[in-house]
Amino acid sequence: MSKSKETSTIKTAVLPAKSGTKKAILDFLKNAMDKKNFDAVIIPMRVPAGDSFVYVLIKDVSLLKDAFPLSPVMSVQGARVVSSVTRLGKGDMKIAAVMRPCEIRATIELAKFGQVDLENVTLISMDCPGVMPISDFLSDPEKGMKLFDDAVTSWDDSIMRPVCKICDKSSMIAGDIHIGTLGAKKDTFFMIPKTQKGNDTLEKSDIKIDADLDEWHNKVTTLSEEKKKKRNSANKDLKVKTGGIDNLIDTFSQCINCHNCMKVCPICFCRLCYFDSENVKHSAENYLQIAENKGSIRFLPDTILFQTGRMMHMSVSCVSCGSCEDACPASIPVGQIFSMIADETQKAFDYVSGRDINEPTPLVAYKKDELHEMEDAHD
Amino acid sequence: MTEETEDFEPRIVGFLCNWCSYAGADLAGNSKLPVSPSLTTIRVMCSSRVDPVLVETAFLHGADGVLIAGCHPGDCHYDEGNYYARRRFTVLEKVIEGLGLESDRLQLSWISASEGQRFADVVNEFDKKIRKMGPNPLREKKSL
Amino acid sequence: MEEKEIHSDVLVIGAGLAGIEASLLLSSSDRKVHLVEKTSYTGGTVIKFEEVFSNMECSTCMVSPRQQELLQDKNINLLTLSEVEEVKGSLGNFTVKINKKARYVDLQNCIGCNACFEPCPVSLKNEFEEGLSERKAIYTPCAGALPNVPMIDTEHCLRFNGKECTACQEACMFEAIDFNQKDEQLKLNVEAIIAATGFTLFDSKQIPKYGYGKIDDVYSAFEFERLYASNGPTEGKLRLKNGKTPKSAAIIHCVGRDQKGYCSSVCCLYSLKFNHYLKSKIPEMEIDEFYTDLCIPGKSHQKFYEKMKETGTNLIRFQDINVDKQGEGITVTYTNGGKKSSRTVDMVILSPAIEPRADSSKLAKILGISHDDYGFFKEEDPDVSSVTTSKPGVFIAGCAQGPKNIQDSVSQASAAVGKILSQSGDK
Amino acid sequence: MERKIGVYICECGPNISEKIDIDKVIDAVSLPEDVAVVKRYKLLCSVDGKKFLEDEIKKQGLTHLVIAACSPKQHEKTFMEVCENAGINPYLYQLANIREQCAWVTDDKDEATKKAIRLVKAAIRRVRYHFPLEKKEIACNPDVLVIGGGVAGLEASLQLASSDRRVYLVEKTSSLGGMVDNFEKTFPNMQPGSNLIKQKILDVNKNENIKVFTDSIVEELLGFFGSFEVKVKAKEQDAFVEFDVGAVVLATGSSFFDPKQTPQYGYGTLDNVFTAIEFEKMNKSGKISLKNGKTPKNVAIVHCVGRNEKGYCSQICCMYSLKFARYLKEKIPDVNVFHFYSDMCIPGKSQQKFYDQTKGKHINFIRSSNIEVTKKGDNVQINYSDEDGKANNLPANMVILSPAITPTSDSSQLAELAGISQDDSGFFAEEHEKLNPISTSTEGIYIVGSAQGPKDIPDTLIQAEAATGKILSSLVPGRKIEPEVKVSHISESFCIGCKNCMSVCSYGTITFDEEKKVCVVNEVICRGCGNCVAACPSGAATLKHFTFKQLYQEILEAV
Amino acid sequence: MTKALKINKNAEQGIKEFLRFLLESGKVKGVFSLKKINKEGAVAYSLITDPKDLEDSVPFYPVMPVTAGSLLSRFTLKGSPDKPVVAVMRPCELRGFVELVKREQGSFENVFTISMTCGGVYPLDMAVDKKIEKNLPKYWDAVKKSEIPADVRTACKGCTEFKPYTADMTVDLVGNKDIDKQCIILLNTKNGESLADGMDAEFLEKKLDTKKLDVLLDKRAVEKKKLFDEIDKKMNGMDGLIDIFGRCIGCHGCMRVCPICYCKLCEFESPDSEYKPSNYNSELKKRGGVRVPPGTMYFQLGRLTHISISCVGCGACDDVCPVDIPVSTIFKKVGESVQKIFNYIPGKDVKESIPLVTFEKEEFIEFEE
Repeated sequence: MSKSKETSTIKTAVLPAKSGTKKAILDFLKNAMDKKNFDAVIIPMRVPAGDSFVYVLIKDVSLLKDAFPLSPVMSVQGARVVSSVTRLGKGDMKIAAVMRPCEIRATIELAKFGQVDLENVTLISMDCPGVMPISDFLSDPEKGMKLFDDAVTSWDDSIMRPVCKICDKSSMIAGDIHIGTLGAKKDTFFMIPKTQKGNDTLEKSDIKIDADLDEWHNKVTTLSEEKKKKRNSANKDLKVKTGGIDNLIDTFSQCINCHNCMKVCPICFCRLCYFDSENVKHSAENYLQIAENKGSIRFLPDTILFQTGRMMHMSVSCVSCGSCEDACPASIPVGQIFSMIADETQKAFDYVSGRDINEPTPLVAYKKDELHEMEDAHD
Repeated sequence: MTEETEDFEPRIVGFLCNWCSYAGADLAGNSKLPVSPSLTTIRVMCSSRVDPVLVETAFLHGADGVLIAGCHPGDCHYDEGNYYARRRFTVLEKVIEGLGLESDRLQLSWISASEGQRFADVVNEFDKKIRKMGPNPLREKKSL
Repeated sequence: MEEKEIHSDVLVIGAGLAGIEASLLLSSSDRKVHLVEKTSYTGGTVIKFEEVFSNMECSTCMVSPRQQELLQDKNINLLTLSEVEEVKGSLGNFTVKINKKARYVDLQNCIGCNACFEPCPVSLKNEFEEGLSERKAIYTPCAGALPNVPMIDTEHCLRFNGKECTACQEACMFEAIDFNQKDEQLKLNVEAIIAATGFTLFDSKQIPKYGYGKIDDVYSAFEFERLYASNGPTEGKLRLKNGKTPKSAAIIHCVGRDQKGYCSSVCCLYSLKFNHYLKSKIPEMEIDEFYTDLCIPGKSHQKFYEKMKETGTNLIRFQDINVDKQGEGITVTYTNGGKKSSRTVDMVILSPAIEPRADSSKLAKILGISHDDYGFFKEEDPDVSSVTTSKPGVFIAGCAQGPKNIQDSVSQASAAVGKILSQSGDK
Repeated sequence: MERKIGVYICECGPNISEKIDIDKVIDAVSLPEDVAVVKRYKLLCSVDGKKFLEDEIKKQGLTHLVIAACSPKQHEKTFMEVCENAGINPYLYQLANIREQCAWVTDDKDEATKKAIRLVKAAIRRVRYHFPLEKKEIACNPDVLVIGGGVAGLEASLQLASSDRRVYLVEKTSSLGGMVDNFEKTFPNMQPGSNLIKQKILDVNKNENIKVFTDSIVEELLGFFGSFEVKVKAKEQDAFVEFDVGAVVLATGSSFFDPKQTPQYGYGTLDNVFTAIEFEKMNKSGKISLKNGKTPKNVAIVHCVGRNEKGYCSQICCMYSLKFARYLKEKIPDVNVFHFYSDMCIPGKSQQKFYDQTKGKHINFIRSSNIEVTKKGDNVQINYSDEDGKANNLPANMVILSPAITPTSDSSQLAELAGISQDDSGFFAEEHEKLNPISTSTEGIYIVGSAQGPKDIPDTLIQAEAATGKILSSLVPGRKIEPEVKVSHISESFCIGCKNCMSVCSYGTITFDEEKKVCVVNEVICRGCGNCVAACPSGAATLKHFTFKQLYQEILEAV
Repeated sequence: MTKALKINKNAEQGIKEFLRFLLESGKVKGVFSLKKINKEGAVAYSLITDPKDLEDSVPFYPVMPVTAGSLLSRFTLKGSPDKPVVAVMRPCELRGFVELVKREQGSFENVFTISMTCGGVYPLDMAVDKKIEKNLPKYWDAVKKSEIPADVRTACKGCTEFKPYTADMTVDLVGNKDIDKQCIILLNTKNGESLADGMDAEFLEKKLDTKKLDVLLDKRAVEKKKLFDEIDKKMNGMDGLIDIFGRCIGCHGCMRVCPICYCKLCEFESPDSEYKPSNYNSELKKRGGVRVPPGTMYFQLGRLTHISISCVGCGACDDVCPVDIPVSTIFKKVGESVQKIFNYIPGKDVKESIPLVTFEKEEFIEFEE
């Protein structure tokens, strides 16, 4: 695991959290903003109605107190937030984005696609216990809040999104700074700088980076090893359940082509999806001919084409955040399926989405001498 | 299944790059080498034009096999197109395989303009393999 | 000096890669080009090769688009089976006599279906395939030849030897076969001439010690190229005369170098290419490369050499060498630094020197240009330009001027065109 | 206007008609109402056939044409011309290859007929989705920018100027002439190098078609074949000279490997160890002498310095090393010369003779490896292993190192400036090693001389002349450039600016509009491979004449 | 009195028999209808050409995966069929399609329609684990009695437009006691008659029993009022709206399934509506904080202004909203208030032009079309 090698060499800061990590993080941000290290912060906040959480770009420090670094739901994937703020220009504000690892990784993927400008952004991730499916939470926000708080303290993922239950990258450091709570002594937490930018940020806030990382690191490694096991077996089961032509068709039989999954996907940055474009709209004659070949076709057709096509377009960058599954009105396990496929396609290029900003995405690069097993009859 | 495959006439879609593979196919013709009629060729300028969605479309519409053929690595008329084609095919292959669909029905081959014989061999072997596999079950599926 | 009529057409001799390059360039600058080719097909020597060093590109893929372009180019008047017989005049207005042999097959009507081959009763060795396969008296050199129109070999065609045979004519549905075609004498007026007549290989028979022509499975470079070619006589299957697959081979460089007195500059590289050929078809093959001085000039060739070394080929330097039959195998005896040793192999491939075509001195005379001691066309002065000759308006390009690789041949062709186009700028 | 498709099936004599039941095909494809006419003809590519088609198109008032015959490689152009003559857009036609890829490869007639039906139907479907494409014509600027005032640049400039092209010759040093100017003589004819250069420089200076900039560099080079915008900046000045050209010749020459990187040769640490260029200069100065002013008796010439480091054979080192022996012999008749070489690389017809003439008394050739130069008293000593690997040594007064040819230090900037690529060794990369050795991936930018790779003077001149050949034949004053019409197009409204297309394009066809944050295809340089289309995850990119819909129609029939 | 067709089978069997007749007689080339697409009983719209495949069709199945209006638009947008096709669809779906045709997003050329007096549909989330299947008896019982079946879509509960306007044929369901025994198909148009012509069944003169319809109408009106009042309470001013839409995750699913939102690229997803840094700066100046991605309210309110005039109240938006925002009630309420002003009933008549054309025609015409 290359990640462990890197991180084990990294030093970390240890910060006090007498009145809870949340408070401590907010204090850090406030302090940093007062010091003008940041002009603004991207961070989740509870909506006025109190029944959900959304990302807010905060410039007025006083608003920070209502912020919610570790929200129980992911109503919008953070990468789309950073993209919205920086896509059309890095702007003149220094911004800190406090998000979950999968959101940070998606952000980095988007940066590779020119959809995010990271120059003025400091990415701060944190150990992630997962998020709740939004519908579960909405059914009773108060209860949901409580369940989530317990889950965070007991690090229990049973109430989280299915993909969160099998996420082996929930503490992956992809951004500039990572907030570590695992393995931290009582009333403390780690602030782990990953990049030069991260280092500077902490130093500018007079935070000493002297402690070493072993507790956190060991905790994280065991955890992610566990999850990886869970993940593999889960994917095996899923493939049995949804794999093969008939299962696959059944799985997507409830799909109504609303394309919510694509719409909320952090990687699907296209303005016009290929599968909403003119390319896939055909004449009545074409549709009738296809129907005549089979006796009848479901209409709209191309549901599977959309799903698999989307996989081909984005699975190499998929971060398995599960937003798609949250948004599916037909409760299809689309997040789990995409996440399973992503493992396959990324492995083929020894690529991990969001691992490293300098890794080109597999489909815009090549090696002359590779993938020969794909040539001619391969099985 | 077996007696089904007796009178099974496969449909194979072949995307051929204009400069090498299509020329190779023509050479097979000039040399009067038998090539399985199950193949219907679609000419593109470069294997890099073969958008996986095209292959996917053919596959889901019931093509029993899809062959993508281009210049050998290094020979691409456009310098490096076939390298990208190979990567795209890889993703396609992984997706299809990962979903438990029959990725064996898809093949990527490099065939040069002088390889009339190889073209015939590749197609005929692919045809044999497809006949063994039988018809693409997707052809019958009504709710794709 | 009285005003002379100035012509803008250009005569290009030889439809090999250099000739094609020159013709296409001239055409694109709206010059009318008369492209005279001795054989019945275009593409020259390169189309004999399956692949070319050092990127091992497929040469058909490389050349055929250009051949197609050539055939479809309205500015280019391709004269196959033609030879220049007389050149009069000077820069700006040469008068050229050309003898265009009858093909006896109409280029317009024939659609290249080859239906006429099969009925032809005559069977002959196919020279293009180095005699490794048969052809008929009506034939194209190989599948995919361009123009894809056969010719009749009057030397062997029964009809032209007093017998009554119309087999091919009956087989042709397009009235393309016309026994009454006559050789034509053409008279052209051109501004300038480019001679790109290419090269041939030193005949290894002249040096008995290589056993060429006496011992089976001793091949010349050209023979081996065709043996390997996927559009060649064996569809690229490497087999010994006895049908077995070779387990070992010796590739001998510099065949005829001492006799010719120069280094042909490409032999080392095409020998390395042969090594690559063998390894790609029969990976476990044991290969000895016998060389004297390894000459692999240029920025991109060493890598090719390094790659070849990785395949575990034995590179053996020799001063003297000898090839003998020995039971099943072939023994290569050689001396290196005075020491004598020998290896036994299944097949031997000779890499002979590049030499001018037999008729090059004759053509030089016709063109009124000189040739050097080796018979190559002589450039005026390499430090001025190696495509200009002692005679203004007559230019030389490609291996007719001296041994060189494809890249330099093509460059010379473009250079000759540059000279012609800029000269007319002067006028 | 209502669509009227005409379908014409070529019998090609027996070639198609005997293998395919054409009447069956006609019946099978006649159904759709927009198929106005389906006919067979004995040979469509014949003169009569073409005439027949033209008349049909006019008579039937066809809007689209489908031909079922041989391979497009054979006759695509033929029938496009027919369309043009008959007054319909040549891209409203489709050719179904039922000969090479059907009749000739299918034994069973039924099978062949079925397949032919598929192919023709597919063509009909496809042609419905064709749309007219119009040839574009771009006015081009015939002037040329030549960068580098060495022998290659001079030759190119002169030849271009002599056909009335305006040439801008930019040289970064203060004088024209380049490397060759240092050589007293050149191999193999031992002509004075200055002869070669001086005349050219004179001609250039007095040629009013050539504008020379010395001490200047090209600051900016934008645009494409036919119209490049150039900014030239004189050193130590901020003022720019701006002008437009149609093509660019890069003749920026090469440099030498620095022997300091290979300490074993003692260069820079030991006296009387010289590099080739130092020796050339010393020789040109008229006197070959040691540091102490004495005349050398024993001179060692070490070949292949830096060859292993660079990873290629520089092609000319053996020859100029032999030339040094000549220099020495001429100036110091009784000198002993020792060549330390690994392989004698003297390619070409005239080199061997030069070698043979150079051989002879007092000129020794030592095939060797592991060479090391050490101090020995006032002199130096060459330690080496001989052919059999035995260690050996030889004392000498003077050592001349023959280093490899390398790209110039500024070649990377130049490559970036011109938007062309470099090969692994750092030389400018040609578009195609064989077919286009002097063209680059950017059309209209040519690379000549040793900037493209190590070579001798004749080959350098040839490339310079070749460049003029390319330029004069493609950039004709008053004539327009006709770019490819089957090119990519990116819809501005749908593009999201992910630059996937830019990353995969080999020709720098696509640029990024920072304002709108979208990718833009320069249709003038696009070659129509379609790579960008497959790379585009949205429907924004399309390849004209190979659109998804057109191919989709073929797929529908093929499956 | 309109002509009608009486088939002595239960309504569903009857209509299927009629459809089979249409296919077999070649009067139509294809049938658009809901159909069971797998053994789990998942139901989706299908384009049926083979009579055999009518077996699994369930024309009156009380679910609306996608509105048939959008489907017919997609079906005919790139060229109408060259032979007739018949579509079975609910009144609101038909009205949706009419609105689309008005906007050049489809055509009735060779498209014939069969609709019905509609008892409503169940929300999509009931389509899992056979929930609907189990409810069917209750559903049909309610329909017979002109009652509102329990658990149907909110939109359906308050729908007062359950009688089709422009259908070629209408099947008499609501308040029809005999739907288990017979299937009454009213032939409203010449097309309807000519299609029915030749069918081996009883032809008679008949019209819908308005009394029975009014019974349901009243109940629905009451429901509607309740819904509107509730939402009114919530929607007091901007804050109320923010409370309602605060949870919106911006998936725009409501827009995608809306039969009226046909735009190839929604204005609110277009480049113009993207925030530039300057936009953020000014927002931040004003409020000190800004929700990202921005424009949630802008989208909802904007869409309201765009489509309210044509909202047919089908409730598809409710079905897809992952965060259960009562989208359709709000749109229907605002819609009706706007529609009243112009006394315009969307989809009532294809010849009636749209009062305010808020729509551009497709702005992005790619060259290959």
